Amino acid sequence: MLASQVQKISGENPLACYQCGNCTGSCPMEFVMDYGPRRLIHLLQIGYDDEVLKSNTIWICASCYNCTYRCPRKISFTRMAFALKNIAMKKNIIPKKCKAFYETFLKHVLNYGRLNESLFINELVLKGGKDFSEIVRDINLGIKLWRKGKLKMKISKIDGVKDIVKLYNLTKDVIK
Amino acid sequence: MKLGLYPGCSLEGLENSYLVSLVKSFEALGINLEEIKDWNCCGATAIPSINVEFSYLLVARNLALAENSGLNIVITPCSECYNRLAYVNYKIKNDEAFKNRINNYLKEIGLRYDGNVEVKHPVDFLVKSFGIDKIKQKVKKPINKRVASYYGCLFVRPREISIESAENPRTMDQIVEAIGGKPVNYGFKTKCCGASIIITRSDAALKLIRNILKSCKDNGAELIVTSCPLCHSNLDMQQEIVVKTFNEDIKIPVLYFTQLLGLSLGLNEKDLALDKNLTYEMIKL
Amino acid sequence: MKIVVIGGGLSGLQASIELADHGYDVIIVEKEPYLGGNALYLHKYFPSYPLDCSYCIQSCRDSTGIRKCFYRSGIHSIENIKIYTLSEIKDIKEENGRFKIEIIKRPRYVDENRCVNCKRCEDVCPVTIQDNYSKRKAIYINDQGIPPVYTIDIKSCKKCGKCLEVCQTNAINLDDNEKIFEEIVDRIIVATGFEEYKPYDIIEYKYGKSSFVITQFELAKILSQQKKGLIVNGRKINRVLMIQCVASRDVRRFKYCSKICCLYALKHAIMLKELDNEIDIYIAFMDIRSYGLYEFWYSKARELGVKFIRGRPGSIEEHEKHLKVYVENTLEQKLQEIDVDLVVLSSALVPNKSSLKIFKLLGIETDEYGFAYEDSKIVSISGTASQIRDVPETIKSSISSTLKFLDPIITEEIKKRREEAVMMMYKTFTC
Amino acid sequence: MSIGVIICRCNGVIDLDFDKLRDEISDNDVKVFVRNAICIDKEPWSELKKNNISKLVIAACSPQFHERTFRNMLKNVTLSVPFSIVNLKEHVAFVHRDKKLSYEKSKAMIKATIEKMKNIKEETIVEEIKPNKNVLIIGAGVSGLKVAECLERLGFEPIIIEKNERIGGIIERLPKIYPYNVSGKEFLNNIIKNLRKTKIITNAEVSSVLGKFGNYSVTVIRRENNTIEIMNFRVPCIIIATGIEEWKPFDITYLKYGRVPNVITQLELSEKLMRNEDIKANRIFMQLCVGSRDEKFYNYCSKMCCIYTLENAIELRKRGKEVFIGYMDIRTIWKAEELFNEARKLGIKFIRGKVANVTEKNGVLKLSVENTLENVVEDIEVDLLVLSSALKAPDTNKDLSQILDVELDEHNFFKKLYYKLREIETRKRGIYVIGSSTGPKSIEDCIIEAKATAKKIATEVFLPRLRPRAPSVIDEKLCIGCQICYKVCPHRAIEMIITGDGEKARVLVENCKSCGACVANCPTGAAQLEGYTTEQMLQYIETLIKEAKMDKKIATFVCYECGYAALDMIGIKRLKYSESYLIIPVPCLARVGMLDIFKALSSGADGVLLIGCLENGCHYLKGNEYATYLVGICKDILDAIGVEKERIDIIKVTNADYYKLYEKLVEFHKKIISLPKLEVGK
Repeated sequence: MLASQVQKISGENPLACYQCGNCTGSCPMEFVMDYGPRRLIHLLQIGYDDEVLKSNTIWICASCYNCTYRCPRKISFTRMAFALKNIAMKKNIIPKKCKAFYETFLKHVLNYGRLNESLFINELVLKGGKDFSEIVRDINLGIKLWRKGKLKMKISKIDGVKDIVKLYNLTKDVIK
Repeated sequence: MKLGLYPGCSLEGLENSYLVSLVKSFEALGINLEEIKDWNCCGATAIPSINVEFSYLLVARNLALAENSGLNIVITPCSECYNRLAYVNYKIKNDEAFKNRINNYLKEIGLRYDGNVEVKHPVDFLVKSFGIDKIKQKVKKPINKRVASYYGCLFVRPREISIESAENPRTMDQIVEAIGGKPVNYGFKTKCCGASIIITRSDAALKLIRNILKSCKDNGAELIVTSCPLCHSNLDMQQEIVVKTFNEDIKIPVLYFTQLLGLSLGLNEKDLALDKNLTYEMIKL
Repeated sequence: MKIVVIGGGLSGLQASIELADHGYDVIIVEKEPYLGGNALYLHKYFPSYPLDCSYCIQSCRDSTGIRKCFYRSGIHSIENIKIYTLSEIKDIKEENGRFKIEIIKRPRYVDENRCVNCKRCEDVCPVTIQDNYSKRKAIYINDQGIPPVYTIDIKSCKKCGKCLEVCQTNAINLDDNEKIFEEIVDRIIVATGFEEYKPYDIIEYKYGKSSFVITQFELAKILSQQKKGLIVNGRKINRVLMIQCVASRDVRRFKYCSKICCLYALKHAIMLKELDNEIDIYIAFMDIRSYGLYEFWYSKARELGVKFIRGRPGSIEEHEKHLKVYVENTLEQKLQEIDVDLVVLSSALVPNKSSLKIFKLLGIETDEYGFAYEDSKIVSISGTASQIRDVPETIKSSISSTLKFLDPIITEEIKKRREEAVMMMYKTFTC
Repeated sequence: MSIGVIICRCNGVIDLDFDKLRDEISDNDVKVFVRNAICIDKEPWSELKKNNISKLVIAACSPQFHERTFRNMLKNVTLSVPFSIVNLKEHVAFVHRDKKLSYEKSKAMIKATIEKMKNIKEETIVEEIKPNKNVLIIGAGVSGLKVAECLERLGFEPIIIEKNERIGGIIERLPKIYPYNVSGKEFLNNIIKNLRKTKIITNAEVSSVLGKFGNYSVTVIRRENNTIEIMNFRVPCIIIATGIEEWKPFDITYLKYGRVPNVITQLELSEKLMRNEDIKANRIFMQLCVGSRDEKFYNYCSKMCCIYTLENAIELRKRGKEVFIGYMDIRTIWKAEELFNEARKLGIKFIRGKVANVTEKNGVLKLSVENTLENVVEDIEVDLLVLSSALKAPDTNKDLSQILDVELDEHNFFKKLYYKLREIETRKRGIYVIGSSTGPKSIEDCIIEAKATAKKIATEVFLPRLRPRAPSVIDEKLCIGCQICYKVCPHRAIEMIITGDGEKARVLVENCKSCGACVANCPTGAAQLEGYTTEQMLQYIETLIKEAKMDKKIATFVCYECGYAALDMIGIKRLKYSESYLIIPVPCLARVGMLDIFKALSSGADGVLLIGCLENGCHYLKGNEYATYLVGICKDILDAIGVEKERIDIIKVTNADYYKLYEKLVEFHKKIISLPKLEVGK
């Protein structure tokens, strides 16, 4: 059951939702989603697990917590979306761009303990995290940033990288 | 009372100007910050998406390090980091089972966190702990501008960590008022700017940015101040792209509130890294 | 003042206690062998959590505590309450402002004044009757029922006489006959109550056709027998679907909303979850009406993982090992097919069948469904005879129904009677 | 002075070696009679009368069935003696197999009861109060006015205290009330015109309440035009009818209530309609469940809003307006369903969803709301947004609850004595609570509650003997004024008074329900309850445990309510459990003290089990809660002195859950067997 898995990971119970629709009405990203948050929770409730995991909704959620703030049942869709992303990623159901983004992010955290933004963006482009049109569009911006001296290539790495990796390995199998 | 600082990756990287201006303006107010040693990335929205449990631990490690070095308050300028740190801190303080679970993991790397640290956003710190009146006394060059404060999502939501009303916050406007500016009231104060999806779904995110800029402009703002590096990078860095995409005149300078504060306190533009803003050229003070 | 209470359910009992407490003489007429009405079979009740047991009424003024189980309330031995069970009112005649009522009492075959409830007859009785939900002998007692005496189900009794042999108080008389009693009373309280509509006429739901389509009241009876897991008609139940608003909120049948079915559906869902967490429960609804402070039950059920489907099932197909329910999920705009083991219908609640006759005798007007409208000076309607109520409302309505019969002047005789009853209570030191 | 013991054979169900039993328990003072079917046979009772006994032990079946039967029997033979009942049927004969052990258990229980009866004193009569005919009603809403009307008819002279200037409460503001089809004002006027002897005091508040049932003394302060008037009343009963008020949804900021003039609450709209004001808006959106059914504000359903919202919507629709209603579930219960049908037919548009954003421009509101049935976020432009805001308890409830010393529930409504059957009473006798003071109620409910309360008051006040049962007594000489009893008393039946000898506790006899909480917790033994005094209990326990000659003994404290009933039920169902369970009945688990538990263990019991009512279901409100604490403490003590703490346990059940109790009995016995013999004195 996906719903119970979500509850286990996020602590939020999708079944407790009354389906009032306040979340969807409040969602800034609703216009690009396959399903609004309410609908997604409903699909979870009735056990349409595949639809849930395949929908783009969870990847579009901007984690703005607007739904969470307004929910009359004190349920957080945002946190449910995190849990769903965890599960989807484990099952490798993930849009290409997102995959590049998250993998690179994780790599940075595990390698350096921090995110080195300039390097991160470079790697992202190489990994296919950006469409060609986006790259073209962003070139101008890149040049500007370079001129301003905002892009620095020095890598910062923390001493505790070892510990971070250890923590990661401990929690790697929490999601099945 | 020992004040700590958790800068976060963004302030180390592209948005270094926030860090610079924060430290400088706080110094000018007589506040000294001590950076947490060997802090790590808070995980932002990315790591929770990959593994929720791991994301808690990333935060817990930072909190444990802060507690170890005797810090009582950790100032977290980045709203994203604030959101993660404050939320996990809240959970640890209020959920005994969660606390034990986290500490079981932390034991493996020789750490422990007992929940003695308070996580604060600088805006919150200035308004509620430091005091508006004290800021007023130190203002040398009042900023006589109509300023739209953009709060973004993550330091007013979710409810557990919210500093104030998520629908109509006032704290940053209070600072703006204190330094002589005129706060602008507009509807998009806490609407999402789409920072977490600017890379994966930039088309949608650009639309959100455009709405915010337009609302500010329509309500007669001359400046926007932000309190989050991600909001800033969206409103500032992406502004040109937004203007091009939607072909609308919604250009407006975007500053960190710390930069504006620093200016009013008499610091110079260079010290506050004002020139690093992409909308710097538009700023006429 | 002598008052007859027609109907010995929760409401009738409460009204009787109120009147007896006030010192009046009360006659209860109940058509079943035992007092208690619907509550006897409901096992557990709203609105308390953890669920409280249903065999509970306010205790009389001369006993301890604030409430008692039916059987231990001692109503059967209160001096100013007279109980006619297995009885029905045949006729009511008005005479000089008082009423002469004729009561027909069907035989119990056990003398109520001789049976000591020693249970030996039950032990020797060779006839076992297994109905859908429980097992009993031909000579039986309701464990919670009042009066606490045995009854013989004469239809199944083989008249072997074994019970006669063991009964040392000679309480059993297999040749017992119908008797007619006459009573003169001043006032009448009608507490005939409600019953569940048996939805045979809703053909698509297959009630009566399939043994795995039952009503909520039947589920309550089943639940009272279950110890671990749910087994119905020998089948282990893993998936249950409840259908709300069956025949109610339906202009063809009953236009009104039956008010409490949402509540007990939620109650049963929670009880099932507590009985066996593995059971999947679906509730198909139009609106969940957990009104007022009962909202707690809705959120509780949601949190326990009961699944709610907004939609009214169109049809049910019976297959060999399961039932297939077709329901439009209106929040999905999609037709869903759900395979379940058991379908529970939250059927409409309607006035008790026998109440119509009483209303006619007394000239009480009713609405189109048979719920009583207005009561007169000498007749009072109590509890669910006039509208569907939950338990607390029933209780309050019963108390309030006695108000108009109260006389501000208390006679010396009544005073003395009360005094004696209370004095006797002081002497008891069991508790 | 002799004690009679009458043992019933119950047609041979109770089958003991009666000769041996007679030998063992008879002595000079104790006379034993073994008879059959004493519940129907009058002969044994006249025999008792002849033998001139002064106290009586009845060893028969459950007193729960037949206590009153035996009382009637005694009354019939005019024998007025104190008596106690031992249950040999449901607690022995039906549940045990071993004859020898059953005999031991029966004997021990009878002997212990005899010991207890030896010490029983005749009750002392206290003076009686003559209650007057006033009743104080707090709140002049529909419930308050209605109850005054009912009480007047019964000869009372009620006094109504209203904190506002106007009377009528929330109903006064409604243009049409369901199902009466009249305006709220008209409805109230129909009640008010019947009031003749009732005194209504507006602008007044209760400032203090002292005393007990039958004689509460109340101080009322009246403020008007800067003058303060203080009044004192003596009343037998007080009725709380403070009602409910509408929440102003300022806190849900995105709905813009209070910031935009054309966002109003439903009752504000009702007031406008009541005043026949012209509603200029043409398109109106009504949102239900604003703040109610919301975990962040009021998590209950306000029950009434659906109905008055529909009334208003229908009215506006009839005036030709376009009306939308945003809802989660429409809750038109019972026949109010016809309102829903009518609204649908009139073309009111129902949108299943909640307004999420409101933007205003030139007086036009743009709402965005998800239509959950269509899966689209709709943008609707309207001229007026009406919020059916939650109904909440008035803030003044907090002060009032302190003044009256009655509890509030988690929503700040007044707590009922018992949520199922005693909804109009509170923990303090003579203080009633009606109408919406206990939660949102329909007008019909308020009327019914008002009537019911009038009935209850009439019965309680008219009839003699305001005292219930034998109350507990506090010995002033032993009392040290520690206030423990005052604090534990669940019914607030103890007051602290100042004497020449310092502060002392005194029992408010009329309010006492004889649960024994004060006795169990009194550190000096000043508080006593006849039949369950410290001495009587200890003696009972000691005799019971010592007389039972068996291997393992478990002292089983059973509350006389659900606990006893569930234990009886196991008997009726003939489930078998061990003979080791020796029954100690107590009125409520509140009576069980630490002393009693350790007395049982030191007398030779191997385990102690407490059986009480369900959580939230204690018949004396707090007994099982206290017992749970007590068990926890006793476990800790046992742990500290090196005794297995599993020897003590508590279970909370109801009659319907008898099987759970049965399983517990089997399991607990198994556990006790597995433990070594408890060395007394260790």
